[in-house]
Amino acid sequence: MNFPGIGLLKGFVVTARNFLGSYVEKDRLTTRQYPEERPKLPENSRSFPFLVFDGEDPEAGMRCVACKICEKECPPQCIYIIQDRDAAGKPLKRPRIFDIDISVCMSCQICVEVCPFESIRMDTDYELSSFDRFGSLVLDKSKLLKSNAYYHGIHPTEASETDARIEADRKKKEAAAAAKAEAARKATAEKAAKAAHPPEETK
Amino acid sequence: MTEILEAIQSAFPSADVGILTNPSPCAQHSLLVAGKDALDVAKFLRDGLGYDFCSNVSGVDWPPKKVREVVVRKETVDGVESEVKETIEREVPGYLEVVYHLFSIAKRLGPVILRLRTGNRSDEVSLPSLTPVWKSADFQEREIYDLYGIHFEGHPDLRRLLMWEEFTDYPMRKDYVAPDDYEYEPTPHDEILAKVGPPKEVA
Amino acid sequence: MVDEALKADLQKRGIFVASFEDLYNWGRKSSLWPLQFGLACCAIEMIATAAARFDLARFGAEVFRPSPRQADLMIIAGTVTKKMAPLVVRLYNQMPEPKYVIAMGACAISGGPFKEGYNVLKGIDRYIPVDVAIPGCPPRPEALLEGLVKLQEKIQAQRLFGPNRARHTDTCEAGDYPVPTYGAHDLEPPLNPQVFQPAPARKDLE
Amino acid sequence: MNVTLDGETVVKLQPVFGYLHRNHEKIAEGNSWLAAVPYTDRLDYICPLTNNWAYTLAVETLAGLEVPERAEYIRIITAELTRLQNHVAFMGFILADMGAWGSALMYAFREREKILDLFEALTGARMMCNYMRFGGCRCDLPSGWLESAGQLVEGFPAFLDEMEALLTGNEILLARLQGVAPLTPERAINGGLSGPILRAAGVDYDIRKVDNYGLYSRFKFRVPRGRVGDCYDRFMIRVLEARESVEILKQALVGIPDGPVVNPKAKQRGFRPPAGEAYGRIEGPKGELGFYLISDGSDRPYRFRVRPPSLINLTLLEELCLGTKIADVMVILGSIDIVLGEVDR
Repeated sequence: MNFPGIGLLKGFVVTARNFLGSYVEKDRLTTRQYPEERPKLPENSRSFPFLVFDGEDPEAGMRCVACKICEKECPPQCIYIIQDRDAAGKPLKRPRIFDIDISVCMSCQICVEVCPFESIRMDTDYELSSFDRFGSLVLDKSKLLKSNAYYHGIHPTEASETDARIEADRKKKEAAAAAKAEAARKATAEKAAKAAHPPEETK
Repeated sequence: MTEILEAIQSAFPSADVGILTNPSPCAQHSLLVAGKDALDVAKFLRDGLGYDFCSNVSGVDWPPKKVREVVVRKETVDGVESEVKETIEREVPGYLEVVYHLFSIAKRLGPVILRLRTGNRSDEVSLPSLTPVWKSADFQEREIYDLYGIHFEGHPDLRRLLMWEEFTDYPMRKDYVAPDDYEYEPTPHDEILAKVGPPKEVA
Repeated sequence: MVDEALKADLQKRGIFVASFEDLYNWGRKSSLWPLQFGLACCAIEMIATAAARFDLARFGAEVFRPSPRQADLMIIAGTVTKKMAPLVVRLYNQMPEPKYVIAMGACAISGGPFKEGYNVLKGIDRYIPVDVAIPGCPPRPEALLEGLVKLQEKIQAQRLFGPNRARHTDTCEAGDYPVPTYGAHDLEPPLNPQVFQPAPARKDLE
Repeated sequence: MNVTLDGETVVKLQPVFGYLHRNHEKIAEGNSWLAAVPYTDRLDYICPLTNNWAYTLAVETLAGLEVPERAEYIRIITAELTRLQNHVAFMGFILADMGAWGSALMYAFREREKILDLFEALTGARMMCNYMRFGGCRCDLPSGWLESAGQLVEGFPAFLDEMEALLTGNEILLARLQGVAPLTPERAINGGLSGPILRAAGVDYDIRKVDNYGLYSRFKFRVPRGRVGDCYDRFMIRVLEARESVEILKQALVGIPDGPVVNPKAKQRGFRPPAGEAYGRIEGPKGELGFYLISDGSDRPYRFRVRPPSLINLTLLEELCLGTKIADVMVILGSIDIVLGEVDR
């Protein structure tokens, strides 16, 4: 049988140790002085989606081709896309409207996973509170488009992997195109050769 | 599963019990029991076979549907017997179903799946409650009553569990239509788009 | 009125000049007492914000009051279901003026990921006015702090007198809103047209 | 909760649910199989990763998918970390329910933040991880993650000791917990209780041992059991379970093999399991978390049912509370450890 009150005393010792320890031990002093001291977010951290563009011009470098896969897969349906069309009404491979309603978005990253063009990625910015639900929480294309350099800044590993993949794809495509061109050239050359030296039988 | 069926049949020769096979790779087959025998079978499962833990009770809605079946018919035309394939469209009446997942804690067996079906989806919706056998079915049967509208006879306290008392619909049924209050969504989607009228460029 | 340049100049010399309004607002903004009231996932982040790592006390808002009569900030942390909505409105009505509302997280702002649900209110702003909306699912504790700072800025900028004075100083305007009732299919009424500002019509769709 | 009292004694108690009924099941039935994963995070929002696992496990049973070994290890590590943080948060919350809104909760959340930091480094989000996928996990561990997890696991017993020094000997806590609302094993089983409170009642039933899902058969751990089944047993069982989780974590962090983290055959987008049904369950921190799925072969579940341990553990709430004092009701409710997102879904 314990001496009555010993359990309570033990508890006080613990709290006292935590209080005094906070002056010497870093581990016990946990508070982050938030507005002055920003947390160092881990690389994987995510908040809301954004669109990546290559180069300098957001419109020209836009990777999105308005395939609408993300719109379809988005679980809470917060993405809204309208494809662009040229003057003749022919659909173009880019969105005219690309909206993400971050007042609905659940930051699940499924849009990122399903995007076949490496276009939509997760941002890390979380300071987006606003006085107006409809005005500033529906992000349109101009707010969503961010440069590849920015992407490299927030997710360096992932961004370089993505770049390598795109590069490999491009090379593959180039190689395929080159092979195709080569084949086409050969075929024409053969045809030309055939035309130049028609086989005997046809004479 | 067949042993359990045999045990039940030997205990209750008149009981209307059958096995429903499950085509999925996990092969969790289930026992389909008629409502009138359910209480007896349940008691036997608990006391006779040791399935003392009713883990999960779920409701399932099967609305009436049209099934296309290919029927092979033998036909005798002019003394020659031939097989004629015919597609028949058959209306399968809808019903509601309650699925009980049973485990045995002592023998570490399970799951045994017990299914009960109602006659239809409108007036013959009562089934015997298994709450007297397994207390754990209490809230879950109330939930099913709330969301599917199955009336459990013999339930000690059958009230709506999740929705308010004044609510009259059964929202988990497949034909439930949710109240239409999306009209102010900032990013329009499918039905809302249809209501607002398609944007002009979507031809 | 002291002009801003003179004020700044005096401040450098160690003399602080403030208008009554500023002082009053400073006092109000630095002692927001939130209602201790969480609804869903965001409530856990709210507790995390109040706990040691983020420490809401640094902003003077750590006094979570269990009674609405003693609170002046309502943090709506989580999904407001239709079953819960009348109670939220009632709690809001019971709070004394001046009172503020933070809608924390996607669900409270707009129904969020659960907006397709039959029992989910598509945004608490259908019944009560929302001052600050913090997106996120759930918002990080830092985001909640940022929202709180934004609300403090708003309070600081409120005028007590004159034509643009704050809502609560106007005794004519009632501070409570009708409580919806449970209907057979939905809440009645489904929204309060006096409070709810629908999204502006979209022009770019044409 | 409607409580009828006679003086201070409870004579009738009716829990009222539904204030957080978010139509989880209906929404999941209207969405694709993949889209249901982030919603499971929001079921029991204190422990998202075990919810993910239960759902993916049910889908894998339904479709007969294999999971690579490394992914199984990652799942075990994350699930046990989840269990740790749930039990730690429980210790804080039950103290808060008893009226000690302060030190215990602060210490618990201080430790929980460290685990959340690990989750964020791995999955990108503090709470809503959305990490597991059919046939594996979404991404591999980032570099250095195992080391920091190892550090946390090393330091965790010290924290538990501190917590125990603070709490378990405390006379006030003992007076509030011991002998309050005892429960017999028979009632617990019939009432469908599961998880820590079933074991606190003295029943030796841990799905990690019974079903041997994942690779739990490879790990050595004990299943603590209570003797009386009162609130104190329910409290202590969490402390002991947390210690066992630390043991599992130590083994898993050492033994984790290399390899892929997702089954390459598994298709995530447009996933269509064969028609049929399956019930998959795991030992969640709160109890048996099961998913009952019916597929009709299409790209969305025909029936998506969650077996919520929190709701079913409340079945016996009235029985436990009858005859106790009103002040004990909060403690009993706290000792069951519910999360409303899961109760109402």
